[in-house]
Amino acid sequence: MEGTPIIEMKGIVKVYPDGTKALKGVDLTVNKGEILGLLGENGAGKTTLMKILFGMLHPTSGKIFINGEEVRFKSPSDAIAHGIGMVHQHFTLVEVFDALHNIILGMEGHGAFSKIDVDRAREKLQALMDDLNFQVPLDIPVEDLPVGVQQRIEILKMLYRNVDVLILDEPTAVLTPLEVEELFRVLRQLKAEGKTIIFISHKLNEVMELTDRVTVIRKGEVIGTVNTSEATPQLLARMMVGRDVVLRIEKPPKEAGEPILKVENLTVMGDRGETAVKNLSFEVRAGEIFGIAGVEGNGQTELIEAISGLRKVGGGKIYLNGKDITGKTPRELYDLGMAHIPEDRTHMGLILEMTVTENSVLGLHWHPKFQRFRGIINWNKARQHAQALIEQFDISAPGTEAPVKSLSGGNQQKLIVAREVSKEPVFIIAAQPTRGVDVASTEYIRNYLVKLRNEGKAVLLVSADLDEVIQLSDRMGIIYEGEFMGVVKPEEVTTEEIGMMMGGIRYEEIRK
Amino acid sequence: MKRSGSDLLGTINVKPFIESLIAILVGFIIGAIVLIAFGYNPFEAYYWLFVGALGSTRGIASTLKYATPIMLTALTFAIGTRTGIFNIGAEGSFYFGAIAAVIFTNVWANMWFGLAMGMLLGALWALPAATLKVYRGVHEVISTIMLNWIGWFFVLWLIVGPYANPSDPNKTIRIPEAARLPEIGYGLSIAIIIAVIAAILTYFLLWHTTMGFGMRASGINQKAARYAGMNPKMAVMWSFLIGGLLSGLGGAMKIMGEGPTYAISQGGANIYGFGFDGIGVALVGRNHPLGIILSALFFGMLRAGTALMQAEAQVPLEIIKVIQGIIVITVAIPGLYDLVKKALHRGAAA
Amino acid sequence: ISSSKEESKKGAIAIVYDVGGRGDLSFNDMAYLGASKAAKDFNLDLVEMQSNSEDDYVKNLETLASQKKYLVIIAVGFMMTDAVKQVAKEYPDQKFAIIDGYIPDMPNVMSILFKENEGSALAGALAGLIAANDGKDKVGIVLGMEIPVLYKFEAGYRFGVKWAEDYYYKKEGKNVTIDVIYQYTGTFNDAAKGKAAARAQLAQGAWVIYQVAGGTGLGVFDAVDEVLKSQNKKMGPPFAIGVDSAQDWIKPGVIIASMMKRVDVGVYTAVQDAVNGNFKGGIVELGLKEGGVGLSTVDDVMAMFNSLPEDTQKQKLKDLGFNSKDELKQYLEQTRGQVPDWVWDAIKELEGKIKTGIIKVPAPMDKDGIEAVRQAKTWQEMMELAK
Amino acid sequence: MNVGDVITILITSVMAMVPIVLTSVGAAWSERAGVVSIGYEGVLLMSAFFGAIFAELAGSATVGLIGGIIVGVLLGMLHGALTVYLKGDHVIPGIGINLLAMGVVPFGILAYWGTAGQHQLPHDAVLWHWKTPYGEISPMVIVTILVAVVTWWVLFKTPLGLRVRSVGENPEAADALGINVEKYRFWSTVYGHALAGLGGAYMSVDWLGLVHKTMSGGRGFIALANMVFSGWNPLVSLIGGWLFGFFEALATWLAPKHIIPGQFILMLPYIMTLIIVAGIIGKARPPKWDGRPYKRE
Ligand SMILES: Nc1ncnc2c1ncn2[C@@H]1O[C@H](COP(=O)(O)OP(=O)(O)OP(=O)(O)O)[C@@H](O)[C@H]1O
Ligand SMILES: Nc1ncnc2c1ncn2[C@@H]1O[C@H](COP(=O)(O)OP(=O)(O)OP(=O)(O)O)[C@@H](O)[C@H]1O
Ligand SMILES: [Mg+2]
Ligand SMILES: [Mg+2]
Repeated sequence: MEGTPIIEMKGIVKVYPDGTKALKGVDLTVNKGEILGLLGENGAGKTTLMKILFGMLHPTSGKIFINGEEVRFKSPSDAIAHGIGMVHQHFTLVEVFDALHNIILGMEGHGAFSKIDVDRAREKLQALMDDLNFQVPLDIPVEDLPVGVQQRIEILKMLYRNVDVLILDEPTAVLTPLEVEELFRVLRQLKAEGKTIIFISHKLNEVMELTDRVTVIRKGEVIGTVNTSEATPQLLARMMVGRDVVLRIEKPPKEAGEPILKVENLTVMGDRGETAVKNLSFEVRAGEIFGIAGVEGNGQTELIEAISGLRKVGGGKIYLNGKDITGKTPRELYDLGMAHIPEDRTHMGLILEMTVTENSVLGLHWHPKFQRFRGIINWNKARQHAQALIEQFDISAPGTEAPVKSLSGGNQQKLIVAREVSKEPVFIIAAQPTRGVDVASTEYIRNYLVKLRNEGKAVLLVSADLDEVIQLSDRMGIIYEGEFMGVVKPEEVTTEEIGMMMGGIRYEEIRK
Repeated sequence: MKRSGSDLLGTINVKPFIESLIAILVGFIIGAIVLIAFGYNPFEAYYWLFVGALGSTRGIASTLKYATPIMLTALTFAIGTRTGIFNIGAEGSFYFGAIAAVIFTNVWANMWFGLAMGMLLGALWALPAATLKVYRGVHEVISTIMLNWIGWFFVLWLIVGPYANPSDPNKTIRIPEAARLPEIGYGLSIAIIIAVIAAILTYFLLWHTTMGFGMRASGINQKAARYAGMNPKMAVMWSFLIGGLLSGLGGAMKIMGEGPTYAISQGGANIYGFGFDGIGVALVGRNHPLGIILSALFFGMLRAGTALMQAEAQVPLEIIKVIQGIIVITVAIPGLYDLVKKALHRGAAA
Repeated sequence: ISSSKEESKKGAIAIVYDVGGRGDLSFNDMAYLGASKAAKDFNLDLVEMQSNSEDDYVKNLETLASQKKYLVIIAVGFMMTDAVKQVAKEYPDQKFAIIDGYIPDMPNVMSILFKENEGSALAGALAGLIAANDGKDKVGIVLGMEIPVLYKFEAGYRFGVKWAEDYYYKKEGKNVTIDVIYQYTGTFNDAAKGKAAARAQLAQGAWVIYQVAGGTGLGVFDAVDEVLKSQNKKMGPPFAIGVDSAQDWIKPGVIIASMMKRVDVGVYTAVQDAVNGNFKGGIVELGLKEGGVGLSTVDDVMAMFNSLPEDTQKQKLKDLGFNSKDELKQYLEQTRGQVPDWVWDAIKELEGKIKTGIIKVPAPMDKDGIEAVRQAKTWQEMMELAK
Repeated sequence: MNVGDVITILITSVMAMVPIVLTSVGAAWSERAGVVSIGYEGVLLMSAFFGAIFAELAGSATVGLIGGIIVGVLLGMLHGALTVYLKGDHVIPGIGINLLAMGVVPFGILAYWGTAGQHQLPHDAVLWHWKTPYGEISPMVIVTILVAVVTWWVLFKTPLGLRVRSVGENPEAADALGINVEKYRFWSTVYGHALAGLGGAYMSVDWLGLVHKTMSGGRGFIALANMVFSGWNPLVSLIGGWLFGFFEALATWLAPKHIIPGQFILMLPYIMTLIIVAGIIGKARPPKWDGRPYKRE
């Protein structure tokens, strides 16, 4: 499949100020009107490469050609002027602004001192949204919108700027299957309209489904480019990691034991006073992974927070090992054997400014093991602990005393998993455990959860990744507006049926 | 980058201190230019400054004496910063520590009692800001600025009214001799030792205790702290209270440990301004208790040396303030260390 | 260092200012005036030392004393009392003089005290008589921070006002009651606060305002000036009364007179005594009789003005719109002419009576003392308190 | 209290509000762009001093006010260079500027005018005022109200304001849209300090007609408190600044009545502020990236 190159990047080298050699001479060609997949492990350099293309970073050396013409971008505005737009891995939205203002920011029209013409912008935007059948509410502060909608805003932001090339850095990591489908529809439509798309993802099946070609990067170097039609997930995974990757999880059948976690008629309020979890009851047994699937924003967050003691319970009871734990604090819950891999790793699971050592004992620093005397922390022990976690989980970190923010996202996530597992819990909550994590680490983390289950621990898995839930769960509940539409065994239902439940139809009604 | 050995080395990064040192150097150089511009000889001025501060036992004693109160108020600010609070309430707590010392040592002439009450009242005066922050979300910049003023006038009222000295109306009643801090010599009391111990304890608290870990974690990321089973609200409370306690201690020792007066002067002249000065000290010490010890000593030195500098080189006091201002501004330049290193490399290569 | 310069001098004196420092328009400035005059007259080097805070007093005095080269070290301000005591004990051979500090029993320390109450009584009498003469019933006083040294000013002022009531009754046969509106502004440093305070007092009917508030007091002058301007008047009444130095030149036309505290005289005398070898430790108290306090005359004001650097004088005259010093002088006299002669005569009469000791002005030292003065209904009652 | 008293209190309060409101509005703008400064106390003092010099040299108060702005601009550039371009700490330079002012101004007054500590401005260097029997009103009161309103309008209604707020809330987002974060932050800092400079010059060449070595009197810090009080909103700053001035004027008016000890009267404006904040306003959310340097790499 030969096309006309719209973008050529030649010999791109990027050395970060701290000496990190992120890109070691990368050549990348993007053809007009194609969807190019960009694959690579965490830290391979995908984001760096795209930020260079978008003018946010300057290459240490190398050249960029757009339509055959060499360009030098000083800042993103140059890139946008050349028709290149990027949707970042971590959203770049002004949280307190509404969608409209986020989108028009920087190209409000008229002079800087004249009143913003909101009405005209709204008209223009509405036309754009109608054209794509891709709606977002324009007047609500984006911080109050679900992530899926936030991402649409990000995409609209770029389309509003009339870009020809759209870079999407891990756009699906935070989306539900329905949203992914919707996104793909739009991307295909954009392609049909002649736009070019660069698509970064860790999910091989998505890449297989959407892209025309795939370029694989490893450790700052291009491993190769293949036509998607000629590729298989196994091939791509091997190119990325350099070895064979088990894409299927080995999960031996296992008889579940006693109920460990018991939730009875739980009601939880959301931040805006709405009832986020309604009268929910379920149990998680020893040696079982109980999955919760559902479109994000249907009470999962509130449910987890209530169980883990971070949010007040509005009604009902929660039991752990038969003991009433309703209203207990996270610290008490830790003592009772609960561990929690939170969904928001950068804001909740870790303190990015603190060191690996400090983060490795965060939440278990009370353990007598890490105390010299009561109240005095033994950092030597903590350091040994961190070292052990690094070795055991193969975390790549500059050292135990490096700040955690210098770890890549995947490694940050591994550190959290490692720490939580090291609590030797009887019950563990795993929320979005592999979000944004590369295949190899994903494989590792998923296998680890299964291992915990095999050891007789109870695991509550909450994930927006439907495949993950289906693959790992022994039983799963599909949540919709704070209620289970059904609690089923994954092998007993079809994906379509799960999709319907996620859309708010009860299992009984489907089976009728 | 593996580290071994003591805990101490593990958490102290020396680079910021070197940067502060460079800033001080740059400050002095710019200060020298200012001195030349106004017709003073900078070498002479600095010579007498250092002789005055360090050239004699007496000079060293006064350097240490000057360093004491600002060390404690700097700790207040630093604890706040380390726990995510911009606490400028040291000033108010300092007043209350001082007045507590006056009031309570005259109830029971015991040094420890006086210090304890100073700390208690200092902490108490921090309580409103802490409570308002935790329960009403009131920004500490407002509450502490307002409370400093309110405390100021309240203490002024106490010292001119109920606690004025009947036999010497220009000051309050004095600290009874039995309750004064023992003198080491040259007018220097053990206050400096207590202050240094307080700084070390603060360091220990923040970096080596469970509570301190919780405080620092809450300061950086409340959500994560809550997730980790810590109590960010209590961390904020403790930050204010311990901060207030330290400044209260500073205020009490200012009066109990410093002759010849051993009383608060009318108009609060000898208890005013230490809280504000502490902010600069904390910043130059990079908000690290051990850095603050050094930085307070440095500021103490500047103060102690001015007398001789004025007397011998006839440099006016204002110039010293200008130099101090320049040093503090220079401290704000980040990466000074790397900048200088690069420049040196280039110089060496050429 | 500048040894060549030193040789030509006959010695040196040193002066340590308190935290207010130069420019307080008060005892620091006046002390400088006296010291610089003495230095010139006796051919001495003058070393000035500022204090950053009260903690610097001991250090500054000690540093100077250890240099052992000063004929006398002058400490300005009562706050240095303890510091001087301590350092003077350590350096018995060094002579010290302290302004406003009470150190009665050290041979090497001369304490120079002033009876500000007496001078303030004249200010009060002036204010009271101006008000009575114009048919007004209120006068004001704006003070700095509430510290006991200011009680003497307030008490003296109140005394003078009451005396004026009595005088006016005797003279005109009319019973007048003149209230004293007083306010401690809580600061010596904020002219804006002084302006607001004076504004409030003027609004409440104060006809003359005495300022005892350092930098804050500058705002008092401005407030009175504003009122005059709003009535298109170049000169009062209403008037302000200055304090400590002859401040009339700061705003001629606005300031009718100043209660001078002749710190300069005290300092000069101390230096003179030291030069001539008649320096004696102990208390020197300067009141009206000794010329240590008093109401400024036009000559005083001109002398104060002449102490400014030449350039400053010229610029100042230009700023004020005068072509010569004589014009300034005339203007000051004209200002005083706004007040009838009998008033000035009455002030003289009071001054004489205080000097001879027939009349004693209370000098309360603490809150109870000033409270008693505030409660007193007549000057005779107040005089009882003075005993 | 009669009508005259009320008018006096009102006039006193609007005159007193000017430096506080100007500084608060400037600080609010600067912090909306993400740059914190606590050096306004020093800016007020230095611009009061240099503004007076400008006014005298030109024989025009307006030039003095402009001079104050220039001083503010220069100090703002210093602060902006350190924080925005060199990515330094936002708090430290302010402390330094305050210290600097405490040295420069007393030294400068003596060196320039020959009078220690204070200087009275000649009439031609003081701004024209409306004269009423109850006090004078400066045109700067109107200017201040206009500045607050216009700043508010620009900040919340125009493209410029949108961009400024975006760099303070999420500079990464702004950067990704090609907004020059550094430029907006830098000039916002300059604007903030320039307004404080205007406020400082107002104190000397307009309000009081004099220079005194400590005349800023803590207003820089009060202005910061007022900025937080107002939730970083210039329009509310206007009200907050006036309220503070009002309570201060009221306290001054009440003081001579001696109902309670004077020191307690002096507390009034501070207590009222605290009560209003604690009781009514409560939580104020600063711009998300306030005080944090933005680095791309
Ligand atoms: N700001 C930075 N400073 C220093 N090094 C950096 C920085 N950003 C990235 N790197 C380095 O560049 C390398 C590539 O990072 P990049 O973010 O491009 O990876 P990626 O391929 O996007 O990974 P992921 O799949 O996790 O998103 C990393 O290994 C990292 O060490
Ligand atoms: N301040 C920093 N100093 C050094 N390296 C950094 C810094 N910030 C980020 N990095 C490096 O940048 C790389 C990419 O960081 P980033 O935050 O984009 O995570 P990521 O690799 O994209 O992970 P994920 O895709 O899982 O979110 C990391 O490998 C990390 O080593
Ligand atoms: Mg990436
Ligand atoms: Mg990533």
